[in-house]
Formats: sequence, structure tokens, C-alpha cells
Amino acid sequence: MAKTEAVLPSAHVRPVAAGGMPRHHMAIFLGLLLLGLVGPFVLYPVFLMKILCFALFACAFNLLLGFGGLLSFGHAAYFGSASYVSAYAAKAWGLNPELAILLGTAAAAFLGLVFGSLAIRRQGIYFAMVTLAFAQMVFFFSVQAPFTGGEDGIQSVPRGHLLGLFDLGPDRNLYFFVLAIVFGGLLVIYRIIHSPFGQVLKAIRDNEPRSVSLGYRVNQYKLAVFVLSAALAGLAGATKAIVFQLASLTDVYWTMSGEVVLMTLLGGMGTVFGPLVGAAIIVTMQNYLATFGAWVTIIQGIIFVVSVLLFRQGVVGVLAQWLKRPL
Amino acid sequence: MEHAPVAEADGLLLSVRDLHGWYGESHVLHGIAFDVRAGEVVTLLGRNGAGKTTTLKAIMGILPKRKGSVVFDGRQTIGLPSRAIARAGIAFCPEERGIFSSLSVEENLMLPPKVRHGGLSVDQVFELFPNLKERLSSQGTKLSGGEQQMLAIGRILRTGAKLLLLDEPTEGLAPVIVQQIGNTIGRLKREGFTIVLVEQNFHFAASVADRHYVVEQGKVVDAIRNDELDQNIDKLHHYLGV
Amino acid sequence: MNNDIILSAHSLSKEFKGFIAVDSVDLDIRRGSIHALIGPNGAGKTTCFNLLTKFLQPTQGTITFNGRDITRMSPADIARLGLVRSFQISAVFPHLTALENVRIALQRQRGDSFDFWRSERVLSAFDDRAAALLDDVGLSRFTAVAAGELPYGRKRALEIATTLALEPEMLLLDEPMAGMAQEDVERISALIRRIAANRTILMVEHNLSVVASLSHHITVLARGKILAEGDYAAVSKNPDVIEAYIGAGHA
Amino acid sequence: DTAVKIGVLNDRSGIYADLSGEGSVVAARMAVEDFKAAEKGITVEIVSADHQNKPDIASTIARQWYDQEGVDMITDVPTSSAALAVNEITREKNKVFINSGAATSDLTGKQCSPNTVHWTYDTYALAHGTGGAMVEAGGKKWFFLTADYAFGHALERDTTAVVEAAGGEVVGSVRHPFPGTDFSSFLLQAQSSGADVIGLANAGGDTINSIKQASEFGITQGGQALAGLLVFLTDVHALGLDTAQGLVLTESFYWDLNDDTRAWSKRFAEAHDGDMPTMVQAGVYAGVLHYLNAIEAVGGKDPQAVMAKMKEMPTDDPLFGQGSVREDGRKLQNMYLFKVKTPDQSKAPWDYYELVATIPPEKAWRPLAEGGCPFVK
Amino acid sequence: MFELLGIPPQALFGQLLLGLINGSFYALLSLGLAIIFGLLNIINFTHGAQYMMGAFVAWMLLNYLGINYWAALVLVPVIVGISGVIIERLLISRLYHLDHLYGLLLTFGLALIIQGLFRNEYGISGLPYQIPSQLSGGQNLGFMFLPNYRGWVIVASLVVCLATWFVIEKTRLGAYLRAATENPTLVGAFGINVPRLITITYGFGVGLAAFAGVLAAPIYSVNPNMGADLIIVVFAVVVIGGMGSILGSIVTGFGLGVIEGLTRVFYPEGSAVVIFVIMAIVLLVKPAGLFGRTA
Ligand SMILES: Nc1ncnc2c1ncn2[C@@H]1O[C@H](COP(=O)(O)OP(=O)(O)OP(=O)(O)O)[C@@H](O)[C@H]1O
Ligand SMILES: Nc1ncnc2c1ncn2[C@@H]1O[C@H](COP(=O)(O)OP(=O)(O)OP(=O)(O)O)[C@@H](O)[C@H]1O
Ligand SMILES: [Mg+2]
Ligand SMILES: [Mg+2]
Repeated sequence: MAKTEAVLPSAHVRPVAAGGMPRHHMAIFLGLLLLGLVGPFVLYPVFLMKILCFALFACAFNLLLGFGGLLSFGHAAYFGSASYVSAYAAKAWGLNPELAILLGTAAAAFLGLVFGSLAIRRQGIYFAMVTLAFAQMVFFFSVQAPFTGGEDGIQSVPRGHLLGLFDLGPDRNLYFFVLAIVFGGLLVIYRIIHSPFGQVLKAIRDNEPRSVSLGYRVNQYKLAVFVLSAALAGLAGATKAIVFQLASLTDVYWTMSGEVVLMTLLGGMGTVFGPLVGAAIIVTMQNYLATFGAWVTIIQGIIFVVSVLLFRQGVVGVLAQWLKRPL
Repeated sequence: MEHAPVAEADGLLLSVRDLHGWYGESHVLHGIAFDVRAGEVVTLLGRNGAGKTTTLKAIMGILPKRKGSVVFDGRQTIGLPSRAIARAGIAFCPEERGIFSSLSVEENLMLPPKVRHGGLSVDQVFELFPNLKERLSSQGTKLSGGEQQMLAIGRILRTGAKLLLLDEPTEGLAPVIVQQIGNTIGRLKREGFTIVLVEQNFHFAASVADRHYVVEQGKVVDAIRNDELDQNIDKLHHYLGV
Repeated sequence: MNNDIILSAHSLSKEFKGFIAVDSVDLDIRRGSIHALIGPNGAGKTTCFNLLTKFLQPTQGTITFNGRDITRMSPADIARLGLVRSFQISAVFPHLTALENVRIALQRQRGDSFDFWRSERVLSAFDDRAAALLDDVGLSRFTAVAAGELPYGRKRALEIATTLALEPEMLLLDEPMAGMAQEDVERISALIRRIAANRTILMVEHNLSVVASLSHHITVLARGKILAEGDYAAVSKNPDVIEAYIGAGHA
Repeated sequence: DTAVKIGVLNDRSGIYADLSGEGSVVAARMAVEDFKAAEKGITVEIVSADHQNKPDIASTIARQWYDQEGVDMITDVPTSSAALAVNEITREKNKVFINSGAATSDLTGKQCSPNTVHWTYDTYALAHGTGGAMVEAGGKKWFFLTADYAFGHALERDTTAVVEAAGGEVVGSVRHPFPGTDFSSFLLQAQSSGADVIGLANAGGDTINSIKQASEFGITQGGQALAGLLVFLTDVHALGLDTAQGLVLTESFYWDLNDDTRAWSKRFAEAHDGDMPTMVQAGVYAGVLHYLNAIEAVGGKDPQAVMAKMKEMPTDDPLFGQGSVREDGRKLQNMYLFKVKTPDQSKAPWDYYELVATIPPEKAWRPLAEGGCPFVK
Repeated sequence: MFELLGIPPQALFGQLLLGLINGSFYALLSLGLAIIFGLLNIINFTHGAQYMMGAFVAWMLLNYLGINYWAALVLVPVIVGISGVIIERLLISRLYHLDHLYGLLLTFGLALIIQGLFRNEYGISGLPYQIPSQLSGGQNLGFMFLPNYRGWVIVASLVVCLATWFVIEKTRLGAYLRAATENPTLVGAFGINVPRLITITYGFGVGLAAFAGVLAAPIYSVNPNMGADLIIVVFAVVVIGGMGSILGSIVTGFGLGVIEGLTRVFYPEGSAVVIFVIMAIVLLVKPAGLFGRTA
């Protein structure tokens, strides 16, 4: 009867029939890589790096929502805490960027493990609220904790030298470092979705008790995907901290959690490439509307409403329908 | 149509013509047509997936997409929202029972508003289904499968609707209860209720119905009077694939 | 108890806030037998099921499976031991195709699939087996159909196929025939008989003809207590059973 | 002739929108007008943006302005975190940053930069203004209501120092979460502490809420004085005099100080739908004006030269009068201790303050030595 | 005179009382959320914004039309409630056939819009709203000075909460509503006008939020963000209580208010997170929430 449609239109995740990456996905990945490579010579690298970081963040989030069927409304917690950790490691301990980022990612993964193991005890909307509440907790912690620099955040983080060799100071150098990280992240996510593990996730989302009766330890699967998602979100956050040489409360505030949901929704949740598009659109929008103040939030709100009402499959989802191919 | 519905149109309570129904894209009903006279008990027989449940849903107006003509009590209902159809005097007991977990058994029983006089009283319902009386205060879905079935039937007997649509009311019921239901249906018939029954349990159907319509792939392919059942038994077995 | 008892419950009870649904029931199920659990509605059959498969915690009593105490185990672990159940209200994965439904079960043979780094290509290894199972329950025409769109009866069939895919040592079927057309009933009975060859089956069923033809041993529950035990002939003669369950019509 | 591009970067939608926001842009334009740029063959363009009080947005915009849009100077930038971010980037890109909106005294202390001027106020000055003056006025026993984060702690620390130096004592303090809504229980603790003065070491919405609820618990009527350590004209406006009356606070500018300020503020109000200027907006005006004067004097816009010139020549403007920019970038001028009028004392709209004391620069601002600014030898 | 952890008992009473007041806002808001959720199966993220609207509309009535607090107390819930009805009819009602999470997303977007609009119009530093003269001043209870207004807040919210509980749990209408959320189609097939039920319910839940807003206007700063952070705490409250039971959310609301109040005395630094910590603990020991129905 009512309310049967799963959060994600299942059509988009039909497994690629017993094959590896279907040709058109391969093509898209290559296309993206190409874009990524020429990008900085056309557009402002810092701006592109911002898009890249958020793209990864959105994809990580989508892994949980679109493919795990779990709507986390507190993903800023992992994004933000990772950015704090990597910023601190790079500034206070003078770690190399790659190490700082790894550390941040690990921190996020750990946090994901702790919060995840609690949050998965509730489903659906409750899950969303629980994650949101935990994120708020992280926010308050970040405000008070001495090492986060409270409201000032951690400023002037050194970009440092990759492996102690390559200077990441110049925007272009840094850019390619970031591109590598983000692209790697995307490939990982893609593989997760199209793995036996991914199949089980789909089943669990469809009918939990049945999965249990088949002998699957459902919660462990949920936790696993939660931690994976948190870690990848952390990877994005940690990278962002190095790029902007700054970690601040914005990264852990609930509006950030909202933004990532928006990006995913707009791009097309449950699609592989949707979040990329969503992130690009939102970041660009924020960039050009910065002068309009409160209108930024209003417009974001409007996009939310419109996407939910008329545009649930998101840009890429619609495209996928039109091409009759999962994207 | 090669099978003649009811020849004489007198006392027609429900008359379905060229009824089509869809679930999303999939076209499930392909021109269902049959008639029910006032005070009659007819069954819809057919294999799994033939479209019996869907037919009932379409009549009740809860099938999202439907076309054709459903005339109830001389009134075209195909366009009406289900609440209007219910008010007109049709009641539906779904296959999956539809007991409300957030309501106590009593609240479940009392939920459907009376649309006409002449429904059973609560005590009469308890008389039919003693189990319910004992568990009045417990949560509706905490009842056993069968108890839920009783509740689902019991509650629509109260409303005093003229036409009852029962989808596999005996499913998962113990033989004793099945017999009770049989008697109940007989009694309801005597009290002037009209009943459309979807059944898998063909013996049960035979014991209560006046006529049987056979549904196959969204069409009514045959109509058999209960008293002519013996002659047609082989045909029927063929239809049901026994 | 001797070792040809595969599953045994001792003084099993379940109480729901004051209401005793199952009242110190003793069950011994012989290996390789088809054991039917019958009884009037609300007798406690499904509750028994849920207790045996640990979907409910017994208020008291012990359950041993293959001589091993499973009273405190989790449902998933029970399933891993080879004690698998079906549901009274049908349970499939609506958005997966029939084939994928079965495959999910087959996948269990690989143990836990936490291997998110591997490609799902490894799963296509199971396709043939899955197809075969679907064929067994007469769903070969529906392999590519999303389970949610199958009619009720087919869903039940699919559910059984999925359950079988686990190659369970013991099967618990809650009203496998409910809502099935005659033809399916026949097929499923045949299937059950076939699979029972090397398995133990405990089933709840109201369709007496099925019970009569299939089961070696019958336990009759009423109001949470055991009313009678024995084979069909014996049980169906038992006056209490007739009075409480079968009713005059059938006797 | 030179073309100068000035970026007004501030909060246009958030908690500081009213005290900086569009008003600061208006002020900047007025500065350009009064400077008569055109006649001097200097073309000035003003751009503005909203940093939403987020340091990362602030830094992104600053980067883009410097790298892509050829902005020479950024001004205003309330919110310490954003200010510090812009401070860094300005140094990195070697441009000019004249901050008016931010409170943190680190801008001219640990984080000081040769490319930055900090104009209107800072936490040190506020703490000293209010703290010192209150103790002199007899408020010896203090209790602090402190926002529980770096900024609040700093404010409490500085003020405590002053109070104790001036012979007062701190009888207690309580740290409230930031941001908070219900302060009643903290106020109750303050009330029962027997202090003469309750110091509000918080900002924005927190301050407004605490003042509102203080009046509800009749704290000022109960004889205890309420001292806002970071309160702006717009906050008082928002509270209304009924609630805010009796509040003591420190600012470096008030529209009703003298004829010059009145005249200028009148013009401002006309250009800014009737709202009177805050000290931050005044600071933007004065800062831009001084910057342009420096450019004129240098005859070019080379950041180093201009910075040097700004520090070398005295400042003079209708709003802050005579003043100077110190080596570490600190702008020096009077601070004023105000008391909020009672409703019946107030004659006209925006007539809110009565002047309690004027604090001369040497007492108001942190001595150069104490700041610990690295590049100042 | 003996002291408890360094706090004189009177002071403690005072703090308890303040906790209750604080809790009455949690109770009103979480109740509204629970009702809307219970019946529409969506989490109304707009709730915070609607609470804010309540306060603002009260302010507008006073400043544009000179309508006083007492009238506002009645009018505002109606006005905002109607705005809610419109939102439900125009937007939310299109989502019922979808997963609940879409409702969350939609209302989140709406919250952004509403807050943004008010921010554009009225700025952020907030607007003044005086305590009604009848309630100004306060009682000296010996152990504390209790502003009359705060006392009134407790009473008002208690009455409203209990009345609501009665309607939902004890009346026939309530039964319809509960049934309608589980299976609207079937309830409709019984001849009940489900869409109207749902609309009314949403309007009512929103009205509750607005009512809380009016209560808050005189004591909290009336600004566009006043609801934004509060609502997240209320979510935690709702999770702790479990939305299964109306009474549950009321009790939890007041209870947590008190607990938070006490934390402010004994460990102020922790008062911001105490509720979230409790939520974590509850999730550990009783995942369904204190009053939650376990399916
Ligand atoms: N929700 C649905 N979405 C799509 N197709 C459906 C849905 N429900 C039923 N169908 C299809 O409609 C057809 C008729 O289903 P229906 O339930 O009416 O059959 P039935 O005669 O009631 O079968 P049964 O005896 O098993 O109840 C079947 O082919 C089924 O696959
Ligand atoms: N969760 C529960 N809470 C309270 N009572 C329950 C619960 N589950 C079952 N009961 C009660 O326990 C009794 C046994 O229920 P059970 O479902 O086992 O019956 P059953 O034998 O399966 O009947 P049926 O053949 O109709 O399915 C019933 O009276 C039912 O009302
Ligand atoms: Mg059916
Ligand atoms: Mg049962």
C-alpha cells in the first residue's frame, strides 16, 4: 500500500549483469579523469579543489544513503573531525600532508565506528535524528575543545611537501594531489557498491528480518557500510583542511550535513555519478551567490523542496532514465 | 462475452463491465465483467495472480489506476474516491488483513464507521469469534494470524454495508473457524447481505456460494451456478489447474 | 533423549504481559522426519516457531539443536547452524529479482560477505544453482521479475526456494500452503516431500489434507499447551482434537 | 592615475549583519565620496560579499578577490575566525587588510601581520574600558557569565586582570554553552553570588538573551549592575530600552557624540534606511578614508608603501577624530564607557546611550610590548 | 546550614524549577513532532522554523496591529497552523506514497527557506517582545525569585500537553488518526476522509510549535535562528522518549529539562551535550526509547 518506494529508486542499482564495470561507466570515469586533468588550466584551481573535496564527501554520503538505505543527517561530524585532526597534525606536529590526511581519515573512521554502532540500533527517521544529534555533540565538543581553536578554528595550516619531496604550496601541484585522492576514493566507492557486500546491503535494505533469517548479521553490515562511508567522508574533510589551510566549525555544523544531503539529492541518490554533479552545482552556486547573503540558504532550501517534489531521481537519475542505463 | 452473466437485470446490486486495472505500468485487469444480484453470494475463483484481489481493489476504488464501469446500486462508482464508495455501502476485507498495530483489538473493531443500520452488533461479532473477546485490550497485531483474520472480518460486519468484498477470508484459519465463517456467511446472506468472495479453498467456496466466476489473466472466463457445479467440476479443475 | 532427536524443546514457555501464549511445551523432533504443528488459531504455533528460531526469547525452558543448547543464541546464528525458518506472512526482497532473491541465500555459503573490495562477478557462480531452485518451485518463468510484483502465491513459492538455498539441516515452515492455489499446493507438497529426504521439517499448516499426506508426526497445540501427539490417524481420531480443532465437518 | 579596488567582506545574513553588513558598504562608499577620488585622478571600485561568519568562505572569497579580481584591500570582516583567515591570506598575497568588525586582539598580537590594520576595537580595549571604569565607579565584586569557548575565555581573562588590577575581586564565574538560549539558571547563580557587577563575557545572541532574561529576573532592579563586554548599538536597539536600561558597555564610537558624528550619521542614516551607524561601520568609513589618503600621499598603491604611509601619518576623520596607527597595526583612539538610558530618558529614536566616561588611548589599548607581535622588535 | 555538593538546597529547588520551565518547551515541541510523526510519518524539520514563526507572528501582531500577548496566544497558533495546513496541502501531501525520509528532506528545505526569508526581512539580532504586564514581576519563593511569567509557562504547557494527549489516545478521532498513518488506503476504504485528517493533524502539530513560540517570545531573543539549534535538541529528546507514545514525549520533555537544568549547576560545561549523552546511553540500554513501542 502506501510508502513502499525505498529511499532510492531501486531501478538505479540493478547490478550490472554478471560483468565488471560496464562500458559506459568506464567511459564516464575516463571522461571525468580527462576533465580533471585539463580543469586547472581552464578554471581557478582552488575552486576546482573545493568541488573535488565536496564531490568525494557527497559520494561517501551517497554510499550510505543510496546503497545502504541509511540517511545520516550528521555526516558533517566525520567530515569536520577529520579536517580538524589533519589540520592539527599538519600544523602542530608538522606531519606530511599525506600522513595528516591519513590520520584524519582514520579518526573519522573511528568516530564512525563509535557513533555508528549506536545509531544502527534505530531505523529510518530515528536513525537520521540520532546521527544528527551525535553530530551536534561533535560540534559542541569542537567549540569547547582547546585544540580546535574554538570559533577561530585551526588557521594557516601548512600545505607542506608530499612525501617530504614535492612542494604542494603552488595551487596546481596541490590540485593534482587532490585529484588523485578524490579519484581513488571514487573508484573505491564504485567497487564497494558492486561487490558481494553491496548485494547483501541491498537485500538488507529491502527486507531486514528476512536477511536475518537467512543468517546475515544485519547490524554488522550496516555498521561496516557506515564506517566505510564515515572514513571516506573523513578523507574528503581531511583533504579540504589541507587545501584551504583551515579547519573550522563550519565543517562540523549541521548545515554542512544538510548541504551534503542536498548535493546527493540534487545529483541523484543511488546513482554512482550523481553526487559528483550535485556537488559541482551546489559549490558553484554558493560561489556565485556569496554576495547575496541569506539568499544562498533560501535558494538551497528551494532546491531542496523542488528536488524532493519534482526531481527525486536527481540530475543524473533523470539522465539515467532517459538513457535507460544505470549511471 | 461468451459466458452470459446474469440474464435478467432485475435486482442487480453490482454490475462490473470492461474493468481494466494497472499496477504502475503492468496491465493486470483486462476487461473484467460480472454481475451480482442483491442477496447473492458469488465467488471469484482463479489461480494465483489471476487478478482476483486486484478486481476487489478496483471495485473498492483503492487500485490507483482503473478504467471501465462499476455500477453499484444503480450508481457509477468508477470515478469515486474509495471513501465515497465505502459510504455507498461496500466494505472490503483485504487479503493481508490490515489490522492496525497502533490500535487495540477493540479500537480495531470499532474503527470502521457505521454506514447503514443492519450491521451486526458487537456482541454478535464476539459470538462469532470468541477469541477476540478475550484479547480486546491487546495490540491488534499481537493477535495470531487467524485471530487477526477474525478481527478483519468482524469489524466490517459491524458497518452495515450492503456488499461485502472478502479476499480469502479462510486463509490460515483452523477448520473449526472455517466452518464458523461458512455459517456466518450463510447467516449474513439470510440477513440480506450481498457477498463477493475470493477463495482458494474451493470446497469452502462450493459450500457457501450461489455462483462462481472464474478469473484468468485479468478476465472473467466463465460463470458457473453452484447447483451446476457437479456437471462442470472437470472444467473447473482444469481452470484451477488441479 | 537419544541422538536421533535433532531439535528438542523442554518446558518451553512464552508470556506476553500476563498472557501465556506458550505454556511449558515439550517438543522432540526426530531427525529426517516431517513434523506438523497444528492447532486452533492463537494456539501458539507461530510463537513456538519464533521461540525455536529465537525471534522471541522464551520466558523459560531450554532448546537444544543437535545436542547443543541454543536457548541464548541470536536468530542469525541459529540460521548459521542450519535451522532455518520461513514466515507466515510472506517474506521476500521486493526490489530484487527472483533470481537475486535466491542468490542472496546462496551467497551465505561464502560465509559473511564483507569483502567490499571484490567484484560481484564472483556471485554469477551461483546463477545456475539459483535457476534450478526457482525451477523446483515453478518460478522459472519469473527469474527476472522483481519479487515485489509476484502475486501472493508465487511469493510464498519464492520464499521456500530461498530458504532451501541455504541447504538447511532443518526447516521450519509456517503455513507454507496459505493462500496458494491447488496446483501450487500440489507442487509445493511434492517439493517438501522431496527435500525431506535428507532434512528434518517442522511445519505449521491448517490444510489438513496436506498435513495428512505429508507429516510423519503431529503435535496438536491448543491454548499454548500440547493437546495431543502422534500420527495423523491417531490425532484425527482424538475427540479433544476434533472438538477443539478439526470440527465435526471433517471427522 | 591609479585604479583601486576595495572589497568589503562581512556578514550580510548572520548575527553580525546588522552591525556590519550593507551598512559597512554604505560607509565605504561615503568614504570614497568624501575623499573626492575622481578629482584626484584615482578611480575607486567597491565590491562586497557575504562570508556568513564562516572562515572557510571568507578565505575562499579573499583568495579569489586577490588572485582573480585584482582587489587591493579588504575591509570590515567581523567574526574573529574569518578575520584571522583573511589576515593570513592577505599576508601571503601581500595586499592590505583593514579590519573593523572583529574583536580578537590577536590581530595585532600573536597573529599580527605587516599587511593588517585593526581599526575600531578589540577584546582588550573592551575589557579594560568596561572593567576598569566599572571598578572605579564602585563595582568591586564581579561575577562572570562566560561563553564557553576561546573568545569568551579570553574576554573573561582580560577583564579579570583589569578588575583585580583596579582593586576589585572576582567572586565567581559560570561557563554557559555556546550558543545558548536559556540563561536563567546561570543568572540565578550570578544573582545569589552577591556580586556588584555581572560581566557578560559573551557575544551576539547569547548577550541579548542573557540581558533579556536578566531584566526578567529583576537583576538590575536588585541592585546588581550588568556589564556587557561586547555589546553594540544594534543589540540595544534589538533589546529595546525597557530591557536594556542600565546596561553598561564600551564602544569607540556613538552617533550622538558631537556635531561631526551627528552630521555624518545623519547622512549615513539617509543612505541606509534610517538606521544609525554602529562603531564597526564608522570604522570602515574611517579606515577606507585613511587608506585612500595614504594612496594619494604615496602616489601609488604598492601595499608595503601604503602600509608604511598609513602608520606614519596621523589619522583624522569626523568620526574618531585625531588618532594614529601603531607599528603592529593597532589603530589608537578614545574609547567611551556608555550607560543605556531608561525609556523616559530617551528623547528620540536611536537615542540610547549616555556617556559615562571617556577612556584615553593610552589607557584603552594594550601596550605594544604586551601584544607579543613577532615582527615588532 | 547543610549543602549539597556545594549548592544550598534552596538554590537547588530554584534550579529544578527552571529546569521544568526549560522542559516545558521541550515537551511542547517534542509533542508536536511526535503527533506529526505519529500520524504523517514524517519528521517535521520545519518545526523549529514554525516555533520561530510563532514568536515572530506574535511580535508582528503586537507591532503592526497592536494585538496583545493574550490574544496572540490564541491567534498565533491558528495563523501559523493555517500556514502549516497550506504547506501540507501544497507540498507534503505529495510525499505520502514515498519513503518517510523524503518528508524529512522536504521540511528541512522549507526550514531553510523560512529562516532565510525572516533573516532577510528582520535581520538576525532579534526583536524585543515585552512580558505582558499581568505577568511581569515575580514571586519570592524564599529559595528563589520566580518570575510570574515562568510560572505561567509551566502551567500553560502542562495543560496543553495533557489535553492533546487525551484527544489522541482516548478519543475516536485519535483512533482514526493512528489507524490512518498505518494504512491510509484501508482507512479510506472504510469511508473515512483521510487526507483531511492528516491535514488537520499537521496544522495542529504546527500550532503547538507556534504556541511554544509565543510562550518563548518574551523570555528568549526573538530571532530567525531561535528554532534552528533548539530543534536538534528536541530531536534527541524525541529519540530518548521514543515517539511511540504521546505521554512518553511529554514526560521525557519535562524530565530532560530538569536534568539539563541540574547539569547547568553541577557541571555547566556539559550542559550543552548532556541530552545527547543521555540519548547515547538510552540507545545502548533501550534502543526503542524509554516509551517507544518495539515493533
Ligand atoms: N503491487 C503490485 N505491483 C505490481 N504488480 C502486482 C502487484 N500486486 C499484484 N500484481 C500482479 O497483478 C496480478 C494479479 O495479482 P492478484 O493479487 O490480483 O492475483 P490474485 O488472483 O489475488 O492472486 P492470489 O490468489 O495469489 O491472491 C499478478 O500477476 C501480480 O503479479
Ligand atoms: N507479541 C505478542 N504479544 C502479545 N500476545 C501475543 C503476541 N504474539 C502472539 N500473541 C498471542 O499468543 C497467542 C498465540 O499466537 P500465535 O501467533 O502463536 O498463534 P498461532 O498458533 O500461530 O495461530 P494462527 O494459526 O492463527 O497463526 C495468540 O493468542 C496471540 O494473540
Ligand atoms: Mg489475492
Ligand atoms: Mg500463526
